Amino acid sequence: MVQATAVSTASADTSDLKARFLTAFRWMLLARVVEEKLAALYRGGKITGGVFLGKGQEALSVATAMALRKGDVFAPLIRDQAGRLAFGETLLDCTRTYMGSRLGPMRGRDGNVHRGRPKEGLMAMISHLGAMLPVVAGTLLARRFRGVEGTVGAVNLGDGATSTGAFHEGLNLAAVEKLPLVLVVANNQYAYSTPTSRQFACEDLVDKAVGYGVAGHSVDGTNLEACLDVLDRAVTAARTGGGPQLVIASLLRLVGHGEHDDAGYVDPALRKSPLGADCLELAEQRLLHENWTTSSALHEMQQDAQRQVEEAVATTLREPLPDPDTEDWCPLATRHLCEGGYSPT
Amino acid sequence: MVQATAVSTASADTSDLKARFLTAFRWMLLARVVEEKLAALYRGGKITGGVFLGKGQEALSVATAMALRKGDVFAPLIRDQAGRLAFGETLLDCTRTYMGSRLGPMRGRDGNVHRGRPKEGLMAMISHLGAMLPVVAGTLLARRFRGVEGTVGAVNLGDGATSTGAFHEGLNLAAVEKLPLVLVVANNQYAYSTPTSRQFACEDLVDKAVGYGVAGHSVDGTNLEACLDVLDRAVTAARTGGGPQLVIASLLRLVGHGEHDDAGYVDPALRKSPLGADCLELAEQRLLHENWTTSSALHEMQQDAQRQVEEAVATTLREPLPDPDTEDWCPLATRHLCEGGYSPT
Amino acid sequence: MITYLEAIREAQAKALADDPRVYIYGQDVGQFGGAFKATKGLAKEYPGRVLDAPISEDAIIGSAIGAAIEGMRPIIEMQFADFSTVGFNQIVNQAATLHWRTQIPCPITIRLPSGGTAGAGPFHSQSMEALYAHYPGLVVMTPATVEDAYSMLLEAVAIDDPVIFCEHKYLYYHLKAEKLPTEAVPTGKARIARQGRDATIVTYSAMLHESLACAEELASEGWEIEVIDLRTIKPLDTDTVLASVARTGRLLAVGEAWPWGGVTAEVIARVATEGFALLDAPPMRLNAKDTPVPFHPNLWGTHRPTAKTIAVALRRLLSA
Amino acid sequence: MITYLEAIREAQAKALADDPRVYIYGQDVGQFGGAFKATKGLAKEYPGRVLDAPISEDAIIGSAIGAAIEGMRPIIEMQFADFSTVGFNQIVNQAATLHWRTQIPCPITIRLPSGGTAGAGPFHSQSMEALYAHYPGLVVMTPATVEDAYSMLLEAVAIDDPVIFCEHKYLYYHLKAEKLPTEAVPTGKARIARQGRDATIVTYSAMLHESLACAEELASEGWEIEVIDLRTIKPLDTDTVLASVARTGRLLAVGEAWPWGGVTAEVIARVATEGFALLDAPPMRLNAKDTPVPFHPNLWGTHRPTAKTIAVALRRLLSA
Ligand SMILES: Cc1ncc(C[n+]2csc(CCOP(=O)(O)OP(=O)(O)O)c2C)c(N)n1
Ligand SMILES: Cc1ncc(C[n+]2csc(CCOP(=O)(O)OP(=O)(O)O)c2C)c(N)n1
Ligand SMILES: [Mg+2]
Ligand SMILES: [Mg+2]
Repeated sequence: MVQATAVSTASADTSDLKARFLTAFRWMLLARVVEEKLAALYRGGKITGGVFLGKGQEALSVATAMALRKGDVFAPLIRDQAGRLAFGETLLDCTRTYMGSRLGPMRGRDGNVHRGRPKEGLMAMISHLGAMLPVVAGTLLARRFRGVEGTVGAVNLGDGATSTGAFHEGLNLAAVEKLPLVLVVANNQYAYSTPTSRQFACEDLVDKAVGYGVAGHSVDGTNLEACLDVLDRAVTAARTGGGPQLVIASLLRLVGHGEHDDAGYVDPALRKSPLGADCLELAEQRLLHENWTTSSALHEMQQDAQRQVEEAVATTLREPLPDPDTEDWCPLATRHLCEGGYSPT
Repeated sequence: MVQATAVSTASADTSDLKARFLTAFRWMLLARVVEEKLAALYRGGKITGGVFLGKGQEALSVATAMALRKGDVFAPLIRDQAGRLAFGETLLDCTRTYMGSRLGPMRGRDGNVHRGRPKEGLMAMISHLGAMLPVVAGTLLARRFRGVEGTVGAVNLGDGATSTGAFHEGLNLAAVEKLPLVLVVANNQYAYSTPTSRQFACEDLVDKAVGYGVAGHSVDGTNLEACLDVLDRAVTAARTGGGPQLVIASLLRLVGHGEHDDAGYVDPALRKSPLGADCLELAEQRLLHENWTTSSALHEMQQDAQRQVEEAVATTLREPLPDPDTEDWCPLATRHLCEGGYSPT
Repeated sequence: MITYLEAIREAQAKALADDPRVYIYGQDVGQFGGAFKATKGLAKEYPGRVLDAPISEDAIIGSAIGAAIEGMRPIIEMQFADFSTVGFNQIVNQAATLHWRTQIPCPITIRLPSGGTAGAGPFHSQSMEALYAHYPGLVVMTPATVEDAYSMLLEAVAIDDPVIFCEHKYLYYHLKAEKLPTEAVPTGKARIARQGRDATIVTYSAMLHESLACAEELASEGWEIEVIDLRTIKPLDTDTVLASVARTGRLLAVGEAWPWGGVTAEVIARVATEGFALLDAPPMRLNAKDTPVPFHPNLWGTHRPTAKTIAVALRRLLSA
Repeated sequence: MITYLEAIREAQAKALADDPRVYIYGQDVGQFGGAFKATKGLAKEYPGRVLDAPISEDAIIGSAIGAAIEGMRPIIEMQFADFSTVGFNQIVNQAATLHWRTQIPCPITIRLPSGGTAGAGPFHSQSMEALYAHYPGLVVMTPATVEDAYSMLLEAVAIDDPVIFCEHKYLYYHLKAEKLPTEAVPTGKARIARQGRDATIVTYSAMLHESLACAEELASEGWEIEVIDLRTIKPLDTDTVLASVARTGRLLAVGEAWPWGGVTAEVIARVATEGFALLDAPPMRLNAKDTPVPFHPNLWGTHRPTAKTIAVALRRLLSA
């Protein structure tokens, strides 16, 4: 009896894993495809400003978002195209922001990764690293005030951002308030060109957890299953009163800091190490190995992703760009307190 | 032979301890006496602005300074009268700064604990908590650039200051550069009125060390011998290439945050606990218990301290106050770039 | 009688009572009632809504922005205005841009105990209004009276934008009024604090009282000085200023902040560009000296403008 | 030909070569040569003296101050001016007050890659000079030419005070000169970039070039516009400005920063208070719009002044 239950649980687990793995893979693939498109548009001079991609970080990013629910808060950072999609951001929000469509969520006011829909729980990052962490803590504080229970906030940061005062103050505040906050650090070995040896001196970033009085988790960021598993555990712990959770994922950024950067500074040994593996390729191999999908189904997924991306880009290209003449040059919500008149043109 | 050596070492150790303990005690006593005088002057309306005392923290403070040598850098904070004296600051620097003498190191421009002589390694704090930590890191970086070896920098902070971004960024930078920096945190259980439970969530502040990759030390801040011992070890470790050292001392602030504050918020249980012991009283008891001194010698020390303090105050009272007419209203070292003219009076 | 400080406390009590979305966050604001006692008793009266914060200005303000996104209306107390430099980034880059970027309002009020008092020194005396006024997206209030301290703070909480509320420490205990107001001048409108016809002083915050004292002194010599209290320095009520200069023909702008830039520069620039023909004499300005704020009262008393130095400037203006 | 950016690199190379007290610290300034390549090759040429920093602007600047206390002359690169908000406290409260408090000089140079470029958006485009000029104790440089980028940076390193060096990113690649200068206008002196007699434009940094283009355009209609490049905005060379206005009688102040306060307000306030009688018409000012700097080029192009909008203002001024 006991054994039978165990077996049936295991098979339920497996089919659950399969489903989650496949869902995750689709988002990762879609993210990869849209990012490749963005890179191509950038090379073609179709995007003004920077293009910042998450190649190699899709597993971690998607796992974070998939552990969240509607009503949760998510603050993605530079390399979270996959997580954004999984959290519900549309491809159009992405293409419109990059290409400056007036119909996008940022309406041409801000670009590339600086987008979000805070009303829907998706924070819109400012550039200053670490700055979104206390903001998410504040959303959770607000929910406590309002008696909303069971929601979680996740914040994604890089290894470099751990050196900011905002990281420290934000995590400490969340710990003092025992907020349901999950802080996911993608240790991709570099902050722009700066290796971790010039960024921190602890052996492992997860060693920081104890000093804040929060739970720490480590995960191999190239391994989708491990990411799904650890993020699920961390988010569940936060959701059930465990306080802040610090998740440290190890991986390697497989692209430049931005598309202007050839990442020539990356240590070739790192590229060849397990950290340098491509999480999307590994996930694909796993899918085939487990017989969770077929090559032709994969091909179809790829085609489908491509179609979606092309459609989003085509739609965006037809849309109006921001118009300075109809632009509302008022930074305040309280319109009559705006001072625009004192900037003669 | 071995045993004989051990015995003679032990007795050398003892006589060394006795000497250090007595020296430390004298500074502690002098600090206590001058602070009591400052409090009296404050109550008598003779001091403008705040008065911030270190009662209960003398042992830790003096131990830090005594572990340092000429040529080292010391950044004291609010409650470091004892350490300042031991590091070489004169009583006159203290009284002149509190009372605004034009002859003091701050010449009436800044007051109370905001004093120092950076040329002599004694940093002059700004009020923003944590801000002196990266400054001291910078002095040590400079010494490395200049090829100066074997000097150490000590920074004193309170439990509350551990929540600042400056604490985090400064300690991390020092750790990355493996600087000979000793960060001494006086966990006196409160930051102004705020108990540690509202300040951090780790079990023990020393748990932070591992997350920065620095050595951690804990010490009973009410126990002078323990303080002398641990600070000596920490400073020596820093001096001999061990990188930054984080020292956490447990004690209780035995006065208000400033003399305006009756500290009514302090938990009576804490006052009665071992943390609430007065390090100066304990040190005195120890001196008598070990027969390292006599009651009458103690009495003389007290008298001597009183004399020194009265003399410093009397001297200061005779000195000129700042004079706005002869004051140099130029903030720059490069005089001809000053813009004073545009502030008509 | 109610003091300026008590008015601030009462406004916060009323905000807490009237609106469940309001909470107060800052160092020592809870049981202790704040470094200046501006939140005295509120933690007890409104349990769970007045919280002690760690010494983390960046996170304090960041968290308030997050709470505002979720519909709350936080009141943040900085222990001193000077420490807002540590939360500067969240204020100018996150709070000030939120609505412009995302169309989500950011109704947070940041109380800055501002300005000089004797013996406070360079890091407990600063007047930072110009910094915040320079950045787009913030409303900057500088109440000079007990009534304004009360009604403008209520307004600050009600406004859907981040408000930098510069309350002057020098006025905390000294300034008293009979009772709290029930009506208020609208936000963004200046007030003619004293009517006159010979010259206009445009000022705000603690300098209002030095200016009024100066006007009183000159009145004994027959001069009628108009004194305008800007109340809010961003937006800045240029219309009221211009109308006054139209009547008097002479302008002196007085501020406690440093001389480069700031309110006096902005006031003079607006009058010079938009009301040039109204001026019968060159406009003048008076600010603090261009050094950090000195600790000792002897120096501090000369560092900032006073009724006496304002009078010197004014006599020059009147004879120009 | 040498670009504005290369001039900045060369000045740093010369400073490192000439003075062993100089070192460079900032994110990615080492082997990588900096986000804009302003330190390209320097880490190799000067081993151990060009160091990569963690993402810790507060500590970066704090450490530079400590090093300065010990006699070093650090050059700090902020990756973008906008991120200096995070190091703001150390700049305005520690560096700017050090000499005044302790009589120890604080010879640090903080390089701020400043100003707008197409597609950079609200957090990579800011012009922060007014903030730093407002605080006492800082020298604020805003070089507008390749020659000044070079010689002023050398001056910045040589000066015994903290210098905020606002180098404009828009000029990095586009602005070119034949060769590096061997002589320089003294620090604190403005330069008449173009002589004229009908009106004076006072400006600085990237707006110099928009102003010169505008002057050129109006020259074809017979107007002779004098253009003054402030070079250093604190101290601000009022004498040169007044002398020019004395010749032309008309003043337009142009800046890329936000409208409230700032350089244009300060320039107009100084001319109105000290040179009122020199003005034949109301002075005018032109700034960026009072919103964050927008990302999209369509908006950005309208947000900041350009030769075209300067011309509109100037025509109004000339006909006033
Ligand atoms: C406060 C601050 N300083 C500097 C920067 C410039 N900057 C943008 S991304 C980046 C590197 C970030 O590294 P990391 O946090 O590891 O994230 P990754 O790019 O590796 O994903 C830097 C220095 C910034 N955005 N914010
Ligand atoms: C950045 C900053 N925020 C706030 C303050 C105001 N303040 C001065 S002392 C203090 C409490 C300090 O507590 P702690 O660090 O524990 O030192 P203690 O006074 O207990 O020795 C506070 C909040 C400050 N000086 N700096
Ligand atoms: Mg990284
Ligand atoms: Mg404490």
